[in-house]
Amino acid sequence: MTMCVITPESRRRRGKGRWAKQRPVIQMFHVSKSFGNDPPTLVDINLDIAKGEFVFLTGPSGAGKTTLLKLIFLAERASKGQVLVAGRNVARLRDSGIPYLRRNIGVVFQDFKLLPRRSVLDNVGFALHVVGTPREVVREKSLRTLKLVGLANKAHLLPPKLSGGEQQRVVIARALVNDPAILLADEPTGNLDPALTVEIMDLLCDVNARGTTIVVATHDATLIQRYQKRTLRLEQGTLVAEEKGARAAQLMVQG
Amino acid sequence: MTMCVITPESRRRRGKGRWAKQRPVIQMFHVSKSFGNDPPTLVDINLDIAKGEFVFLTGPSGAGKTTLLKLIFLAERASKGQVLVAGRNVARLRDSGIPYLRRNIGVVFQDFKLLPRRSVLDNVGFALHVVGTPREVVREKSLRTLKLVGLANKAHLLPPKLSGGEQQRVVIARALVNDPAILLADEPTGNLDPALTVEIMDLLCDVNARGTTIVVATHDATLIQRYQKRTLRLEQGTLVAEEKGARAAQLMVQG
Amino acid sequence: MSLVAKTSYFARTALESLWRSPFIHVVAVLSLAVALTGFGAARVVASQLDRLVESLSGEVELTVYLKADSSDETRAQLVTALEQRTHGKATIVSPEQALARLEAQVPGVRALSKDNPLPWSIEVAVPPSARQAQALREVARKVEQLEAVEAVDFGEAAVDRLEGLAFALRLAGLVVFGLVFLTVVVVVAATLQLAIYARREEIEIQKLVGATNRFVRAPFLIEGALQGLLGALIALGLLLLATHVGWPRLVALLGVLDAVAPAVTLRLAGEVAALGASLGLVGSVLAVRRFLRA
Amino acid sequence: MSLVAKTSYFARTALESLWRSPFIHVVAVLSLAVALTGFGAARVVASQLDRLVESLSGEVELTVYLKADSSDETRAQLVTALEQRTHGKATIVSPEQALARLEAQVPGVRALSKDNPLPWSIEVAVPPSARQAQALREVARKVEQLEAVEAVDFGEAAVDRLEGLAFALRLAGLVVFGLVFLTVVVVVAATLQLAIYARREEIEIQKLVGATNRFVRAPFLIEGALQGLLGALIALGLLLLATHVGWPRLVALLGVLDAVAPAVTLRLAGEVAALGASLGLVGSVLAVRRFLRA
Ligand SMILES: Nc1ncnc2c1ncn2[C@@H]1O[C@H](COP(=O)(O)OP(=O)(O)OP(=O)(O)O)[C@@H](O)[C@H]1O
Ligand SMILES: Nc1ncnc2c1ncn2[C@@H]1O[C@H](COP(=O)(O)OP(=O)(O)OP(=O)(O)O)[C@@H](O)[C@H]1O
Ligand SMILES: [Mg+2]
Ligand SMILES: [Mg+2]
Repeated sequence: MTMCVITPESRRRRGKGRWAKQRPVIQMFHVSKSFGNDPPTLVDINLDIAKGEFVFLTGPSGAGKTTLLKLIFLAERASKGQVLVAGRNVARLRDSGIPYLRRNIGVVFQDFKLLPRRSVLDNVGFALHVVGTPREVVREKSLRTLKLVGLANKAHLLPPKLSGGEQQRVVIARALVNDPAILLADEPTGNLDPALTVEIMDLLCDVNARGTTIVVATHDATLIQRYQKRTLRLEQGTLVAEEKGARAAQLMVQG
Repeated sequence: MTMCVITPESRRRRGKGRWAKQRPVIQMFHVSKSFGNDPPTLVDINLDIAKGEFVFLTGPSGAGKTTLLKLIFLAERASKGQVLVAGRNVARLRDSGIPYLRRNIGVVFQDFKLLPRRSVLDNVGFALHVVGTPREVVREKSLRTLKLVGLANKAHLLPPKLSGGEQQRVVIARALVNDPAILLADEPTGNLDPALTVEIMDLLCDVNARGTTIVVATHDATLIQRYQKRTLRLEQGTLVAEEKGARAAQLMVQG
Repeated sequence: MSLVAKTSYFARTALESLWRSPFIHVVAVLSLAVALTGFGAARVVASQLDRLVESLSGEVELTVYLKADSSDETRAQLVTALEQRTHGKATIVSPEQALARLEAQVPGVRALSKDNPLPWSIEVAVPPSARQAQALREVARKVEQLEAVEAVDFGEAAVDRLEGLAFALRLAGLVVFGLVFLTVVVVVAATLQLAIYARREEIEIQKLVGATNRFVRAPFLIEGALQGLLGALIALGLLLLATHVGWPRLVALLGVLDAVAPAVTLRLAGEVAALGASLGLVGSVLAVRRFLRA
Repeated sequence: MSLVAKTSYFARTALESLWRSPFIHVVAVLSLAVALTGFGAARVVASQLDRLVESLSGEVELTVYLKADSSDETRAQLVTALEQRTHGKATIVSPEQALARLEAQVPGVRALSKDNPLPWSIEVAVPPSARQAQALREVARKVEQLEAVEAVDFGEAAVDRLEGLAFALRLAGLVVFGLVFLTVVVVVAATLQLAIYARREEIEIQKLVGATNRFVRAPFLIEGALQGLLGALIALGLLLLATHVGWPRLVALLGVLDAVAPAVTLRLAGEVAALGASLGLVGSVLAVRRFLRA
């Protein structure tokens, strides 16, 4: 079993570890978001995620999980309230500053967003090319990351030729390849079988152990049950409770 | 609990029900499929799905589940072997005959395939327009089906504005709207929370009870455990066993 | 019933597409408009060139020198015959008139002699339609053989040169027209192809959901025809603007050309509209075909 | 290091895109080629028109009639003066030569008198460059005032008409050129917009993964410039084909026009290439900008 699954012993270690009470990297103060004239998608969200933390974000379909993640990497801007990432108020960030914010955030998109006409390897390497990494380094790092998600043999295919689960792993590899400070994973195991799900989650735990702050939006109750982490639960745009994973998962299974 | 979850009583009823030993609607004989020079994706598949049956198709990521479903509605053609749908050899079907085959098959695509510039309502109604159904009928039927999946209030939005789970339910509504004889659902609950998953599965069960043959490709072990149905398991392109769902699910959880 | 439902569905789909993703359609309509404006302008310019050639060659005439003993009657007969043959206007020039003209050209000629040595002659202004060197030569030969005729002169060199000019202009017109037409076809084909390329996934999805090729194609055809007509409308607007506002201004500004103003005839408008609609239609058929195969 | 890496990345990306999705690029290159061919053809035709006007007006000349008592010396001086002033070729015509010409035109004139009443004259063939009615009028007025000169005649009407023709042709050329250029711009803008529209999702994804606008834009710029150059190459090929193969055939076939063959000069080739590259470049910048905003 990996270091991520909580045992009494690991919990004790963690309690006094260096990430225990760190300064926050993601903070939201009274954040609301509405699209046009529709009823607001997010209402008065307040949250605080510490550096090095691993947080689950759960809630029913349409609750606003994806929207909340989008506010963090500025795919959407909050209608009201303050969003702070690494202490900076991103609500005030100019458009030209967005790319530099995003380079520190790895994102696993729920709908993948792979470039359909570039090879898997190029898709993964893209985040490195953006910062001007030399070609050989890009190649080598991308291949290494693809190996981590078990796709080294598919590196030269185009994404539309991959199975759903394979595409999902490519997106995970892309999010991880440049060692981001923050990783936002939106339903990262929705297309993976249980065995792979465990593998990928363990991978995320390793990354987390190396200092990356991770937020995983998921419906999967078994995940939340297995990895006992702080779990934020959204319901109709409001954060309802901060229970420990087990209870949240139980809530979910019961519907 | 719905009629679909197997209880000893319902199992007895079913055993002698009218769908017990029906003539097959989907048959495969020694079917293989390879893409280009890659190692074959499917190898020597033989299967037999009876009219009115409800079958799970499972297996690890990249095993070939989606490819197998594609062979049935001719999104891909088999490289070798015979595929029979409702007794017709679709391998011999001319291109111009494909649309008529597809009209009898509802498909829930793993990657949704929604028309991004048509409203949710139009997306669902499309399958009806194709056969020349009058406008009002289309509208009414589409709205009714959207209500079934809990999306009546999103009927006039464009798909990109929906959450992942909402899009998935639109695809399910589209597959169901014209009462197809066969329903192929590829990971239909991958983006749904447990409560919605149960709702949707129960919906599929109702549809099945009204005579539609259903094949559900899924990774979700809890699904297979909950709805005890015949489960086909693919591994690296081969059908490995036809066990009852419980055992397959156990296998999956153990990895 | 089903047919009505389908037809109304196609029409609605096409119209919706036109206002829902206006960008693609604006581009397609614009390039169609440019193409059709080119076509229309080529037609207008061609007819202007024809008129220019006509006006330039106003001076072409056939001069028939008569024998000294010709009677008034013969001359009148000859005038009628010549006018019939060349469809032009024939005028009798008396020796006195001829001498007056010569005096104007060479002062002092009249004083050289008491007698007027110049013959009677008939001058025929040849209408542009009959102004082919070959035909004139033929007429000249026949007239020369007549009893009363001494000699015939019709400025062969001038006619030849003028014919060359007219030919060159028509050739240039043809080349320009050909180029414009090539542009029309390439532009329209390219734009429609790209417009449909941008929607290839839509086509693919429609086919996956059970649409026949014909069903997928129909709205594109309607769109294509509508785009063509819209393009034609814009083109006609531009042409009318150019001929009714631009041309008079130019003429007024320069005060040089008093040529007839170019006109957009009803026939030309019909041609532009028909060309637009069929370009849009055929272009769409060909463009969509490429993506229906897969 | 990072700059080198980026530059090589951009170049590779652009080249890969060119051969990976050839369809879009073929369309863009084709429409650029058509546009540039139009431009080149307009230039070639314009220079041909100028030559045509020149060749048409070969007969314009100034005739200076001298007083009867002019000496050989005066005449020689006058020839030099006239040649200097008009930059043309001046020829002295004796009364005998003039009478011979008149006899050719009006047979029997010579017999009218023993004396030759015609004066000495000088004929100046005016080169096309000096053939403005205004300038000629000026020269005529000045020459007329000279001691030895009786009268000056320079076919004022002919010069006027020729000037009108030249003007009309240049104007037509300008209009056609304007149209062609409008087409160029609209076509290229539309095609590049559509080509990039078809790839808008790619741009969106690149931005989501942390690419700056400049980073997204760079490969498109390189692509645009390359497409422009490729289009220019095709256009030059077509123009060379037209001038070196098409024109001689046409001339041989019709045997009518012995005009100078049109030529694609090195300068024109340079212009076409430069125009192509900048059209592709600027077109791409503008087209991609639209999708970077979101
Ligand atoms: N661009 C948009 N315009 C309008 N409405 C939107 C837009 N984006 C999201 N919404 C609405 O906001 C709500 C929340 O969407 P969101 O994608 O955040 O849900 P989610 O929690 O991620 O759901 P799921 O688990 O199904 O992915 C949805 O009802 C959706 O329709
Ligand atoms: N068009 C194609 N060209 C090449 N290879 C393909 C193509 N389609 C599928 N494959 C390969 O076939 C294998 C099986 O793909 P398939 O989509 O059937 O898997 P799957 O069982 O549905 O997996 P998942 O659960 O991840 O969706 C994959 O390894 C994939 O790379
Ligand atoms: Mg979501
Ligand atoms: Mg699949």
